[in-house]
Amino acid sequence: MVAAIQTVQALLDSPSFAILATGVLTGASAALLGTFLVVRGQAMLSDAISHGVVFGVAVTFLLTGNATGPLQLLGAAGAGLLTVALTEWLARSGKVKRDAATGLVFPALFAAGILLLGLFARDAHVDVHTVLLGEIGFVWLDRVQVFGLLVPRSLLVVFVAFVLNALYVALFYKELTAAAFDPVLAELQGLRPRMATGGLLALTSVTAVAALDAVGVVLFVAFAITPAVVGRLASQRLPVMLTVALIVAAAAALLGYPLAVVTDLSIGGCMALLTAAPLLVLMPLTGARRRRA
Amino acid sequence: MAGALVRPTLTTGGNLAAQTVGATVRYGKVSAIEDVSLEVPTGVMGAIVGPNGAGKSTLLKLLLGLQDDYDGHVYLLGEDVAQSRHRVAYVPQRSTVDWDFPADVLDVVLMGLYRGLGPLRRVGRAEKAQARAALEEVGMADFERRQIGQLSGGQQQRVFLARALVQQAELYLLDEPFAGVDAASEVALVRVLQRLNAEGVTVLAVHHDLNTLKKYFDWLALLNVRLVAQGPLASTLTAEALQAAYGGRLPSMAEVPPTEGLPRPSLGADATAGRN
Amino acid sequence: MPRHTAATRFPVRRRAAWLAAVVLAFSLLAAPTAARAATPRVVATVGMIGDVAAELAGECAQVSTLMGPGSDPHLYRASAGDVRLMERADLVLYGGLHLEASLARVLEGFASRTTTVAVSEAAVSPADRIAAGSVYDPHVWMDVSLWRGAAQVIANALIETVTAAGDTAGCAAQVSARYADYSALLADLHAWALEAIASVPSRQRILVTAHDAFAYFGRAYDIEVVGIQGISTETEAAVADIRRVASLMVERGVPALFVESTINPRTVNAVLEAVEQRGGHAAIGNELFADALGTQGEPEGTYVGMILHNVRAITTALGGQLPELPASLAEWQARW
Amino acid sequence: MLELLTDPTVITVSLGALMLGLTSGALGTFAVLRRQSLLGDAMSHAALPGVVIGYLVAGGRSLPFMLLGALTTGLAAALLSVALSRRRGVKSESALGVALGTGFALGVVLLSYVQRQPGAGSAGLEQFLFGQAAATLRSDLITIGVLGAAALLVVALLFRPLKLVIFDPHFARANGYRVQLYEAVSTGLLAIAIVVGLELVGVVLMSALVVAPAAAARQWTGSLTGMVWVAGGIGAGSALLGALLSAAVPGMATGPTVVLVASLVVAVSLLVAPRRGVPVDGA
Repeated sequence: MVAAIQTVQALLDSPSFAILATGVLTGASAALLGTFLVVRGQAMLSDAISHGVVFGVAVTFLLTGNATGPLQLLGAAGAGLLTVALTEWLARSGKVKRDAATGLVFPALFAAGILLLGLFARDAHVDVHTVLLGEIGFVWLDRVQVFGLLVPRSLLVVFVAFVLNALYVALFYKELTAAAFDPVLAELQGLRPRMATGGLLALTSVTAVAALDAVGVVLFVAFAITPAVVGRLASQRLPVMLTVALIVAAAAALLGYPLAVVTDLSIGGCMALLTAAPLLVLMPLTGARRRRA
Repeated sequence: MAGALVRPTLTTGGNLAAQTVGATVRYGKVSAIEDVSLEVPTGVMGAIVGPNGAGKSTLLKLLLGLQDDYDGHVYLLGEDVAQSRHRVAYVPQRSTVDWDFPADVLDVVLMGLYRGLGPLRRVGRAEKAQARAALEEVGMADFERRQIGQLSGGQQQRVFLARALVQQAELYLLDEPFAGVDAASEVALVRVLQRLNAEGVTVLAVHHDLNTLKKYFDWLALLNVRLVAQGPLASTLTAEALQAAYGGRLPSMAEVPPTEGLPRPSLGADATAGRN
Repeated sequence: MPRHTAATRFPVRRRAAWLAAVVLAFSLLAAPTAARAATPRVVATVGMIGDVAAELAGECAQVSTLMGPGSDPHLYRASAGDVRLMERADLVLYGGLHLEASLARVLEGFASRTTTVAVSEAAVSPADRIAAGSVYDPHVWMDVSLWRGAAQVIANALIETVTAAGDTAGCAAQVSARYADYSALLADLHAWALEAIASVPSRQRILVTAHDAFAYFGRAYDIEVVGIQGISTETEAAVADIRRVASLMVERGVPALFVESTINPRTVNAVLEAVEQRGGHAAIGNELFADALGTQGEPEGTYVGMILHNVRAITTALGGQLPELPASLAEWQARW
Repeated sequence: MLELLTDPTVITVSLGALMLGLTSGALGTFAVLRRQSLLGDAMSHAALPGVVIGYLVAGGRSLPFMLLGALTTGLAAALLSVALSRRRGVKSESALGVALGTGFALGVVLLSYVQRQPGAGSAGLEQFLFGQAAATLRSDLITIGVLGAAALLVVALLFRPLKLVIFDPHFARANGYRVQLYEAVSTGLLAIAIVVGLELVGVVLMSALVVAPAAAARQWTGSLTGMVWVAGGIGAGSALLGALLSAAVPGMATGPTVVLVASLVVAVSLLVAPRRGVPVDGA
């Protein structure tokens, strides 16, 4: 038993393990949610949330005078939810299309956040862009004590996020699928598509904030969208799509790190870039709808 | 497909308004239409009929040159589609456009005249008069400033027909013109098409409703991926041919609603459109 | 990816073997941690710290800097090589006071693993810090007298580190000696800078830059400092800021304003244009180094060279007289 | 107030913002109607690698090279998203997301390469994407003016085909219009507007200037011509008002102020404007 704990601790102590595990778990979380976002045609919500959180950072900073900490993460997640809720509300009003609704809400919240800081915290040294810009290369530096183990804080956070997401998708798989495919029918069958969707969007913004804090914005957006699109190109069936997305995200994390080590480039960037690598193969293969002559 | 090497116009002359020779379209591994040799004579009021997924819309798109990947040959009015385009008018399915688009009824009808105007010439009085005349004919004269999003399905279809009318074509190709259309509009649409046909214009429509087939059309192509039968309606619309086209799915004539699916669930319409 | 799916189908015994293999692979990746180098490895976040550390360490430690000359510490992103450096480090020196933005929190956490020293925080007592809102301005190195304190902090940290590594070559003494020399050099530099800036006519003794990185410089050398943007490089200027700075420059007849090496020069150009539109005259002085050192291998690539360069640029552009360099710095004269 | 209006800086910034708002508002109309509202967002993120490549090619911070690079990778991202969305089952938003994520990742990777280089000149490349609207130079006015006017001229010349292609692509193709060509033109024009605006107002705010005026304009008018004019007007008006506000109140950065004004215009339009066309069934 002691030996096992020591082995685990040795693993956790290894920076490479911490980086790879954080990458894989972030990728898996994002790919899980991203698959449903992509199927629903709401992929860009991931980008919208990652910009919208700036508003939450600004507000919590003004209220607490501090830019980092658990309260600030909550504020950011709240702003993420606000982004989602406003976008949904606007899209449902029918006065603008969904894509336009997305494009209207997050810049407004972003701009409001920047202006609040500019007006009321002019001298403050708070970098709205970087407050939530985690660096996956250094996740192993910041550790917390859990059950007698020293665990990298970000790894713990994305692990919890992953468990939440996996549980949610497992429990509400039927509802999520129905809501994505035919919300009216789902409603008629008593599947509560709105609740399933609401949960999906709420989890997306919480996961986004966790991921932004742990690994940075590039990784999250790339992990949320690209693997799911690869899955969609590879298969027309949702379970297969989900599996492919998970594998692509995990593989991109596992291979991105060695690539970054060999080339001495940004780890997060390499992982994110690799999610798109399968497209190089899949796009020519699926190019069915090309112009004749 | 050796026969396809000979340009069929040489043998058939200009008597065919629309023709495909051994046309095949595949989506992935599934054939939408297979080896279809359609021959629509000039001057008919024709219908393309078949069950869901028979490839009716695909065939129409092929005729219009909207299909990128296909095998075989396509001729319209005895020429390549690119050459005969200006002699053909097309009425797409309503579900293929965004009815939220900022345009009024007159705007949409005027779009039919765009191909005649260069980039610099403005839409003038003559064009507007022409568009109004077309609207008059489809019974939409009072709606010319109405936003297209505020029209009913039947009214939208009438506007689409008016847009085709201003093109003064020799061949009219329509994709399910009566789908989701109210009875009054259907009557108005048919009247216009029959007037055109009486003047020698060829009409070819993808049609759904077997009940009205005899009433509206005089020529028929039965399609179920392959071409089952084609020819004058009276001789082509036989129980055997229908059985062959529809197989076990043949709806008994009595069961078919008089006007096919009044407001059809839009999802179904989208799904059909999305296939192409 | 067949290998992953295959792995789940392994029988239990083979699965254990597979796990062992993975652990082994990871520990191999992590192996460099185990094999400590003979000379301690020191990692500094920014060049201002790294250069002083290298200067003091000599052959006694291997000093590397994470953020190169072109990177802005506020916006730094790590490369895989940087992770390697951190992983192997025996001592990590960073500025603190939020200089490294979000990296700072991570560095604090790192303390449990490797010795980390927040140089600016340790060297400058809260009384000597300049407040910026609820936090402190991190650009402490702009005041050479304060940075002498930092050099002392660095020297102490180095001595502890070499001692811990079983100092066989008398490194602790060497570092001490080098620190004494370096400290004297900085004292001379400080005096020279004071004299140089004081030669600028007091009316136009205003230092206009893109962002507020020069507060410590201004306080130490008695020059008014005006930043167009806020203190962080990320805030955006308002039109009002451009106007405020431009009118001030015209009013006081300030002859020059300055671009920093890590800042997009747009705002500075805009102020310059605004000054001209108001009938004033100004020029853009030599590029200043604020958040990072200059290119390595050139004089500005060192801390002393950077200060010399900045002071020269400011003094000459604003119409002051450069005094003779003190004897200890004489060799720098030849390098320009 | 008068002093404010005659101040040369205020005039420069206001003029620049006005022209940018006009151009992006008018061009954004087409993007919004094509349901490509987020194209601006995707392209402006994907401009990052272009900026870095431009820097690497030029060997220094050369603005023309960086702008050209931004334009190139922005367009490449648009192309990637078009190619992807032509695959079955890939929705346009997903395609844009892939282009955005991949483009930005490439940018970050390239940045980490450049930051490792010994020279100090690479600093501030990232800030290129944050924007400094208050720092508009007179030379910028010429760039925006010329490029904006050229883009609007192209729109005027191709107005009818663009309208037809966006409204009813099937009908357009059946009439011999090259749908893809016109879609490419409309994307290309947007890319130019974005690259010009990127340096001025930054990524996020540029994507807002594309969407907000068009979305607001749609509430007020039922014709495409009207929508282009109103969107251009709203874009120009909010930009002008934002610039003036930013000049009057210290601490109000220009870019975000412009976006907030434009967002307010959208909010008011949604609440106040006459309810426009809703499909009425039956009748």
